[in-house]
Amino acid sequence: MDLSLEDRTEGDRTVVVVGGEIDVYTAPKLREKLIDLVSAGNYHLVVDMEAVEFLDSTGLGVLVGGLKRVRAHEGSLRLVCTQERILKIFRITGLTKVFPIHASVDEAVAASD
Amino acid sequence: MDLSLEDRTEGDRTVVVVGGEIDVYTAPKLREKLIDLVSAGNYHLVVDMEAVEFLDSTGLGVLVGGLKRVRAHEGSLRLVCTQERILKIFRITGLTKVFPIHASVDEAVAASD
Amino acid sequence: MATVELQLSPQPHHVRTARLVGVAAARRAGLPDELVDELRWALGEACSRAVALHAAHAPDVPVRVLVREDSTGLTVEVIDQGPQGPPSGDGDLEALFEGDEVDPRVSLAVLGGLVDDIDITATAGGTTVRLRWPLPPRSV
Amino acid sequence: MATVELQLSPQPHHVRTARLVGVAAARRAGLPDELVDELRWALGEACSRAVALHAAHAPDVPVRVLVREDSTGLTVEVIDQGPQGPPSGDGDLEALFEGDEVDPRVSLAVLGGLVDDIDITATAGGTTVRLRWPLPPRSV
Ligand SMILES: Nc1ncnc2c1ncn2[C@@H]1O[C@H](COP(=O)(O)OP(=O)(O)O)[C@@H](O)[C@H]1O
Ligand SMILES: Nc1ncnc2c1ncn2[C@@H]1O[C@H](COP(=O)(O)OP(=O)(O)O)[C@@H](O)[C@H]1O
Repeated sequence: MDLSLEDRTEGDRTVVVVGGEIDVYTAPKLREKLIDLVSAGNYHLVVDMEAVEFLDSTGLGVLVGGLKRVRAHEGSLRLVCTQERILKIFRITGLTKVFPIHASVDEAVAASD
Repeated sequence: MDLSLEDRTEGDRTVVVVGGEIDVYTAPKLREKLIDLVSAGNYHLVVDMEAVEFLDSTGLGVLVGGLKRVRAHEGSLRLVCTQERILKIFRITGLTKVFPIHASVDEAVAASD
Repeated sequence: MATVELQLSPQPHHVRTARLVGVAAARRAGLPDELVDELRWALGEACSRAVALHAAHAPDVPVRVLVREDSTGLTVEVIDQGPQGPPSGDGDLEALFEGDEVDPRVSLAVLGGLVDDIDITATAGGTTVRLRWPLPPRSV
Repeated sequence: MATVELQLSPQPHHVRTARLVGVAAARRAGLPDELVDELRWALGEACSRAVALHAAHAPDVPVRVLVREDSTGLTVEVIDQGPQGPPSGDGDLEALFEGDEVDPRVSLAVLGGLVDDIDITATAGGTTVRLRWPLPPRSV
């Protein structure tokens, strides 16, 4: 029900596994996590959204904010998502054109920038 | 979370096992069950409250109503309860003087009227 | 100051919604588990009483439930517009169980026994049951 | 007619309370699971938007959430007293993500995409988002 956040390194990518609900209440935690990772020099992020059960526009804003931060360092932010409802939200908001979206973490990690 | 009701016969007693929440929403189901049992000739009831997670005054009213019904047939209604919160409610309302309360179904079934 | 107000049409199932909201607020406020359970029980009893009174006497008027968290603690108010019965008294409670309907005074007696900090006051057109729990100091 | 009204002070955690109440009402009303989830999602989005607007512009005014069940279906209204932005439009949505704050229009776009039966109207001092779902016929 709450937000869970875990991260690990795969090659030169940092995979952030997000679970639970990203809403106006929990989004600040995700924002902080992304800021911390970028501050620590992780500029190539893969955000795994497969265990996300809720995502509102505040959450979208945090993801866009993360993207801007890695881009400032020539980095990348890729999403892993196959959930139809979430894909729909990215589509509605035009963000499918902004984020590379992958069907698995392996695919995202293997993708070249 | 909801109310569960099961009954079985032990000798000349009918044991009703109640679980979940007895509130203004579910109490009518318990009332109906007690009425059905009495209508079918079960005048010696043992109501096992050990799995009850909530009981409000509507529920108390239904138990008192059941007691009146079995008494009209020279019957009995015994309660099985060791939960402190529920015992407290019976004490506050003076109902410990009205219902025989037992620590186990065996004890209640063995009790003589 | 975090407040939630619920206005519930007097249907029995809404008593569960009120419990649900009360429990969520209490947990979030950091009330210890045992007291969360006490709150759930007392809020449920107070709402049962209010919903039953409204259903009988003011079916079109919502029952109001207020949950307020401030530095001094957690306050729950259940505000009804039902007839104001005589105070609970500690007379012959058994006599209050007449027919299948429970006298609302039983409810007030139960509440008084469950919660230490309780206020029952006559308010405009009805009764307000106010329940309070202190909150443990927080590190926020 | 079963109605619940919630009045929430504009704190982020109240958005969860609203989802909780909405989901409980939807389940009880017999909305199919898939639509319960749609309601949870849309109600959450609408409340996020309203709470953020109030927190910025009307911190002392509660956000109102209405859940009404009648023979025609389940209606959810989220009523805010925030500034009325221009309608969502389908222009350059990407430009709406400026800084870390999300333009409330993103929220309306998401809502429009999630729910078929949606009405967004300017009301006294703010905006009302009305969402509706038909209910399957019941045997009650
Ligand atoms: N879906 C629901 N709809 C209405 N009320 C509910 C629902 N789920 C739980 N409740 C009520 O909320 C109260 C707290 O529930 P509890 O079981 O403690 O919550 P949880 O299981 O989420 O920890 C209970 O009195 C219960 O009746
Ligand atoms: N204790 C709680 N406090 C606040 N919100 C909650 C709580 N439990 C669940 N929710 C919210 O209610 C919504 C529905 O929860 P859900 O997980 O579907 O309920 P359940 O697990 O009881 O079936 C979710 O969006 C969740 O954030």
